[in-house]
Amino acid sequence: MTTSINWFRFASPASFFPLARRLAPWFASAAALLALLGCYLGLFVAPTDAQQGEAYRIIFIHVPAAWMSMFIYLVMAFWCAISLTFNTRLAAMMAQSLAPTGAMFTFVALWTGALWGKPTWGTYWAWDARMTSELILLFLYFGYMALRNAIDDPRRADRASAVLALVGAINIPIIYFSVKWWNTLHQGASVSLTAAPTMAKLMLAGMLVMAFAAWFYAIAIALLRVQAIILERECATAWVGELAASVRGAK
Amino acid sequence: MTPFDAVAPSAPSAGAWEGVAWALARDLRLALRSKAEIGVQLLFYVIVVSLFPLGVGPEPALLRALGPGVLWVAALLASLLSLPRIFTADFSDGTLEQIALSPYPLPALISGKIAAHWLTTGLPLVVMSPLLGIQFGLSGNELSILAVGLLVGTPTLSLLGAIGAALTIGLRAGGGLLALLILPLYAPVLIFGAGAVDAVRAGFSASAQLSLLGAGLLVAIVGAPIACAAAVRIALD
Amino acid sequence: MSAGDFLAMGGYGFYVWGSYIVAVVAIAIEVVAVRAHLNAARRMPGNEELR
Amino acid sequence: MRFAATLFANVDFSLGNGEMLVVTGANGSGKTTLLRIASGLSHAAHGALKWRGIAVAPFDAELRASVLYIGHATALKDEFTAEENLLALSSLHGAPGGERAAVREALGAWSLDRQSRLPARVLSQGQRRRIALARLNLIRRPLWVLDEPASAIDAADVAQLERLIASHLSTGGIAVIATHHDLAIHGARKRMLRLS
Repeated sequence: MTTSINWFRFASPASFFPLARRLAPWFASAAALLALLGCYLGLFVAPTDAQQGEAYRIIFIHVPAAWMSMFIYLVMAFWCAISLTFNTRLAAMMAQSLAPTGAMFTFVALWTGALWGKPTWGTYWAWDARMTSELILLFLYFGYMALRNAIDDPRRADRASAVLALVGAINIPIIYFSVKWWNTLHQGASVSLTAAPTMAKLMLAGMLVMAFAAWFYAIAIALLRVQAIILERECATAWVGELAASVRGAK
Repeated sequence: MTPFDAVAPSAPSAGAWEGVAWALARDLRLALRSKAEIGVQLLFYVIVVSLFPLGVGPEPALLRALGPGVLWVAALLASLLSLPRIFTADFSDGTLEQIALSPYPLPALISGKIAAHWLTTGLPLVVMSPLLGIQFGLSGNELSILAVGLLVGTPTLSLLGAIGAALTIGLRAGGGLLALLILPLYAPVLIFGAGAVDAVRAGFSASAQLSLLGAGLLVAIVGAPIACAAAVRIALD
Repeated sequence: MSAGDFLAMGGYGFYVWGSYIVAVVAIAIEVVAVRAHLNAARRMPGNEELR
Repeated sequence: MRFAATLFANVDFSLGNGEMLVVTGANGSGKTTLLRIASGLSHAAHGALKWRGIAVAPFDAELRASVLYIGHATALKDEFTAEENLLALSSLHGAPGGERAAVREALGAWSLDRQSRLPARVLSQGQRRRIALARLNLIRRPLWVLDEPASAIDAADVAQLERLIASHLSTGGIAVIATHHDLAIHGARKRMLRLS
């Protein structure tokens, strides 16, 4: 998400706000186009799978959502590390703006995983290693958001939630491998989501397109939400006034 | 003698062990002053464990299967219940500020506090668990692995839990928030702790699980005090 | 592939459409929520000009 | 800043050896926040804290070894006796010696001999304040940061406090004090800062 712009120049919320305002629509429309293309590929073009019939088409939602749920937490942890080391408010705001989207993708990944599990294993919840660690990831997201709004002082909220996100990020691999160990110990190597059907090139293409759609969507939503967060937290400062003046001038 | 000469020990980092010792001795003496509280923690553990047979029925085979998991989850909850005690009292009466402003390194002081917390809450669980294990029909060998697993696991619970306690100092959100923050981090300890007893029951050696618990403890010993120090400083800001 | 077959999804319609619809609904909810959040932020005191 | 509201701005002062800054201002004007920034507990939104000419971040090791901060809270544990509390606090700050003798002497100086064995929870607020101030006799530090030290103590103790601050300044110490009482410290280079 950190594109090539020299984000030090945009480190202050004041100068980043107009950039976020301009970029958000572009990412949103890119996301929409890619999603349409991805759905078309996934639902119409991709051939029926030999073993799972049509049920496997759920992977075009499930896998991108699972990827994004993990990726967004890591990007969040990255922004939290930046906000702690460079003490910049904007980095913390970026992390704050990503959390709800990450939680949404985690929920979607869990939901679609369950719906995919029913036809393949016969139960909605089979304590599969990846799904269980996805569930714990959802708790990590809720923990981050709950800590954030349990603290009134925005400064402390930024820094405390940053520490939590970093501790969480360090624990994600540990949780994943311990759940994987636990799962194989108890169930043996049962069919798990990783044994997805042999990926015809078309299926892979569909999934990658949907993944990019999800990524651009996450950026667009984060840029929108960060504008709201900046306004909420910076409304007392003078620059909002100047910005309005410039907007009036530009109109 | 101007005050400038009598500044505190010149190399504060050299005082790391004195810091641990100071905090450990002070917190233990504090805890022993209110012994009843330690008893309450232990009783909570016993009650939670004893409730399960009422829920799932006295059928021995079932209780044997559930035993390790129940004993470990109850240990998690008991540890979670006692975590706020590490920082909250010191935060409200102003001693936490003095601790943070001490020349001794804050992670060292916090390690001492966490060690005191473990000695007063974790260790009693370890001693009590074989007794409760008998209720669930665990064999001698399983009881010993349960106790050893708890001996290595409960310090990790105190260390990880202390991070959550430090992050939620002075917040009115209460225990629920602390549980939400910390229980996901407890998952690996629970998995390997209970897994060790299952491995022994199935006839395998539990050395793999126990060594992973040990590794987790070492990582937590190094990492948790640093994260706690950062969280305490953030809370005091 | 007639519309009927398409909806049936080889018998897995419930699961496939259950997944796609929930995903779309989740995204829609989030988009609406963020827009509302942004408009509320714009109406806060001090931000009137930005409405 | 407190809860993103600016309490005070462009406050700038520097103190040399033997100088004292008295901070006054209405409640809520940010006196405590300024003192917490000066003692290295809090962050200033803008600007910097310098100790011996070097900019220091909050909780800087050098600063921690040099500051004695007495805030509103008395930093006493209810379960400990007055003596145990002072012993703990002085050894926490690595005060040289820090044995019982120095503690008893400090308690004596604040006329708390009879209360030294009593748990802090049974003591009155005035007595607890005096125990908190007894740290001034025990812990040698170049920089004193005192938040309303003269509150809830009687005239005799205020005099004792003034004597302690005067001797601290005379030996080259520095003090930053927020107070409503006008402390009569003779011969010290006193600077005033009023927060509106």
